[in-house]
Amino acid sequence: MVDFLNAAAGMLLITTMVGLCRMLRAPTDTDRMMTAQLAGSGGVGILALLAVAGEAPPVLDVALLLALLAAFASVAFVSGASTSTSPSDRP
Amino acid sequence: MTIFAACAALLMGLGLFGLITNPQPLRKIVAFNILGSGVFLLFGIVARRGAAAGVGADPVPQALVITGIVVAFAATAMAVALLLRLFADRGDTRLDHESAAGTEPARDDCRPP
Amino acid sequence: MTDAASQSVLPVLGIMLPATGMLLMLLVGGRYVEWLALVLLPAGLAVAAAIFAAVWREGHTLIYVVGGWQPPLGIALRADGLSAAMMLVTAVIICATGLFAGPQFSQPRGRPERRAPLVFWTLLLAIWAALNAVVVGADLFNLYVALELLTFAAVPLVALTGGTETIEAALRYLLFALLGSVSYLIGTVLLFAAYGTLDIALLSARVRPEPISWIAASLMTIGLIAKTALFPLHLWLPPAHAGAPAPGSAVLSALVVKGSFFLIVRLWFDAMPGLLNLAAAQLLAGLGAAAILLGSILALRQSRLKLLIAYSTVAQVGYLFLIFPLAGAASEPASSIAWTGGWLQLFSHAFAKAAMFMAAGLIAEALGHDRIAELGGIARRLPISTLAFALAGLSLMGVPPSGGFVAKWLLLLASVMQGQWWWAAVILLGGVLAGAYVLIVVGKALAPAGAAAAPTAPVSRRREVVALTVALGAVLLGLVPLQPSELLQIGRLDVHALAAR
Amino acid sequence: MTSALAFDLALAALVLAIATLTIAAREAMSAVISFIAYGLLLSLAWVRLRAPDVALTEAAIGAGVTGLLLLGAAATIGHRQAGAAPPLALMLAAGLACALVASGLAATTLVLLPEPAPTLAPPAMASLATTGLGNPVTAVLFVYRALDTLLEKVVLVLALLGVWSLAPDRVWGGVARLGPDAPPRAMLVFLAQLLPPVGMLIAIYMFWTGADHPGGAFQGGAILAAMWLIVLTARLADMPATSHPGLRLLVLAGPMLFAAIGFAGWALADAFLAYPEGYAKPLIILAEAGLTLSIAATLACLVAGPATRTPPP
Amino acid sequence: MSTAIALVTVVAVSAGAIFFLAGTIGLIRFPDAPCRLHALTKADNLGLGLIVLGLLPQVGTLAEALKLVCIWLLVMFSGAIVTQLIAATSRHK
Repeated sequence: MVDFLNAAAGMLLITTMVGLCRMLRAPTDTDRMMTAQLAGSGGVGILALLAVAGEAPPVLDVALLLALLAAFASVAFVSGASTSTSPSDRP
Repeated sequence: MTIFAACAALLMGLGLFGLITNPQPLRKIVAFNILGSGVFLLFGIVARRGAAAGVGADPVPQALVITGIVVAFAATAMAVALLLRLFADRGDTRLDHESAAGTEPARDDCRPP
Repeated sequence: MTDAASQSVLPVLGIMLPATGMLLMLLVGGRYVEWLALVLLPAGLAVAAAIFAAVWREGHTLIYVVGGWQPPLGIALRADGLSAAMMLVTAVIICATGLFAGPQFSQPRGRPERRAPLVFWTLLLAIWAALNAVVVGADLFNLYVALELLTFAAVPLVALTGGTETIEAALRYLLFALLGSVSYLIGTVLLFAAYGTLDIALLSARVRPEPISWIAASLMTIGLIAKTALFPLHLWLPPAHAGAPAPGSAVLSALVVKGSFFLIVRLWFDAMPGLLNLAAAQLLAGLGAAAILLGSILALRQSRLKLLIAYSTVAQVGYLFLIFPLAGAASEPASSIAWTGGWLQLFSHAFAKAAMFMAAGLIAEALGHDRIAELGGIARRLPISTLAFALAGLSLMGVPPSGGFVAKWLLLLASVMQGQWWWAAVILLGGVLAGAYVLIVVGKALAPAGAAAAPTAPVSRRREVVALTVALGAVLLGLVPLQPSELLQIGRLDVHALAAR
Repeated sequence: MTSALAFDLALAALVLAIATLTIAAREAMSAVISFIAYGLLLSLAWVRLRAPDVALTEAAIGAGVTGLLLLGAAATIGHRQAGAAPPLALMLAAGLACALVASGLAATTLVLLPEPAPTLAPPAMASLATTGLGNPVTAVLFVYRALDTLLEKVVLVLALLGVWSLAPDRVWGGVARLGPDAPPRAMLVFLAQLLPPVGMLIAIYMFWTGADHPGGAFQGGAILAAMWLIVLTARLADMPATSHPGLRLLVLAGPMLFAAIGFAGWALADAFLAYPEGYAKPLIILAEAGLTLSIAATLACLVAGPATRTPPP
Repeated sequence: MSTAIALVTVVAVSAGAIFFLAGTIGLIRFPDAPCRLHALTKADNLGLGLIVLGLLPQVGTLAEALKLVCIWLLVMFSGAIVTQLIAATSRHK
């Protein structure tokens, strides 16, 4: 079971990596932010899997913290982006 | 651990490169944060190497990293505040390296407070 | 470290008195800030004097183990002879700066709190706490925190006047300083990884001349050099020191750059004795020599008084680095002479430069500008300030009987005794160049006022007297050279015994 | 073992890739967004290095508060600041120099570090019982090396003073502006009403658990700061004026309480920052409680920046 | 019994991981912002939900289970709102 959970964590990691290609070629900052958020959720998932696989309860706290703060940056981005019109966000 | 050691060294190199070559101070600040995180990661490797007495990593370097992260954040905040003030006053954030190079042109008067 | 040492809480007080005082100032705000300063400055001076007296009387290092946790797990503070002397000089300069700045940074009665006074007084105390933490620190990471404290107190002081140029100077200073901190930190972690301790005394016993020590020491030195503004990492200094308000410039140039220099010496002479080899010492001193020549020449070319003084700091800091080849070599008594000379240079430059910036600040205040070409007639209108500037200049030139003279004479003597005559040439040339830039200013000041001379604003007589007193301090240091030289050896590692080991 | 190795390899590659993206990004906003993702992933590396305390700090600071700070700056500066890249020769020289530095450091850490590695873990664990704490990292921060922690809090206050001092004279003591002037969206307000209570619970848990498990004052304070900043962004509350005595008390209470405990140790337990026997844990929790609040206030104020408007009458 | 539980875990976690992958591919391939947002939400909510569901039988204590559920609720809740916010912003533009 431990191996399986680790493998699943690795799978999520690779998924996140694939997502990062998006970051490289993202047309707008909004897309970049979405990718960052996806990386955050992926990170939460990976941490949850690692926590249970390695039976390290503190790791679950890290996941909890990431989950709490994952939305935080996006909120800041949206509230900042709504005032400053940026050329790269224009079509 | 070997992997992360190499990773830390590369992060430091990357951060240094960004700090030197990026013309824009905000990106310099971001690069400084990457450089800093590379150094902290090096602390983390030293801590992990020092695993003993039933703990997975030597607690002393861990505590030093936590202190270091706080200090790095404080530095970032101060740099950003200076940058934004410069932007508000002048409309750009370039650090004009010419004026620092020694041949100082006569500037406006120093203002007595 | 010598075995004899006594427990004393004084080093802790030296750090915590200004630190808690600074927090209190921020809490009470407004007019109370000056009252607090009025209490705290003498109290801090008393602590520094007590440490100095205790080290002098007992003849050995004061140690305090914080929280009772012995190194390597815990942190110790050590005040040796050098720390005691540094603390005393720091306290005197800070108090003088406080006296000088009093009228300039005061809160008007019954009005809302003003920005500059609150910020200035809190930063002054923060710089004091940081410098004391630097000189009594005995743990490399604790010293890192102290260095950051120093940086974070110095940068806002540069930006205090709020001009766009000073903000830019402050930002550039901060970026240089941060790069320096990171470099220092990498060295620290490597040393911990190699030897398992951050305590300087323990480290000095464990460190071996092997590649990792070399790498760590180089990285730490580069970082500290960036903060000390040694050539070629001096670019940030002139705009930063010239841009700060006069009392701020005085503290920055006289004391703050010396904090990081002090750590370079701690590192090479105390933490890693026997590691200082010829090449490294010659390299450091070579950079110092380049700084002396380049800084002086650039100072000559300045059109603004404060920038001239700032470039003079770049040059005078260069002298300090001559201590490495001259005091590091195992050839008594030349190395002891160089050691004393180096530190005397630091102390006399602290007094002289503080006095110069104070005088320049008063002149700028009176004229409304500090363009050197238009200084004509200022000697008649501000005779005391001009005298202060000239006296401080004597010390920078190395004219007897000033402290600067004795310092440079001792360095000269040591370099000749050790056959390293090239440093002697640099010292002499630097003195001539310093003479040139000081005389340019004094000559302009003595010249009659031009036809289009603007009316001058009145300046406080008390502040002029403070500047003059500090300048006199620099001169008088030349008259008491012998006693401190013994003090400076207290608690010093016996380098030569270690080198022979 | 090999699967763990593969995982670490992938993680390190990912962290490096995103760091490269961050450095190579052309515009400040892209760099900042990449940096946030970088901070999130770096906390995974800290978990792999068995340093959950650091992972928590990195997540709360690197991804959270620093990210917010940089995002705000990038949004303000906008895209006008592309800046000319330095000449290619300089780039190449810098690249070469940095590659040399990186390979030198890699070689140093991989080859030159001694085996077995020196460690302070045994003495730190051996003395843990006398402190009454269960988390050795907290013991280092608040017992063995408490002076570092105390001075670091002073550094934080000093940074705040430095930031505040950048306010123009006429608005000194005024209010910092956070976020746009436009009225917040309803969804944001909703988030700001629901998330902070949860966040506060987690922050209290983080602070409380810190004595015995990973966590502590700094992580708790950072979460509180983040929650406060969400509330401020949504305009549910206003930032207090920087001259407000309550705000200054909040910022200073923690460090002053900690210093007071230090001096009490001098009076009662023979050493500055020593704790009287048997009272170590309650005193540390007291200091941490004060510090959690002060850190929260300080971090939030640091992100909000200097005052931009005159103080309200 | 334990085999059944293990089976539940394996199935749920695998499904969650696949949802994550699908979400990521969607983020890359979908042509316009609303579609990409849709993909993001799927990955966040369903993927993580399934992983949490699969992990629940494996944890030892109630507190840990509670934390896992909390994590899921947090990600789902804030993810939904952020999606709304981003959608509103990109419509606005």
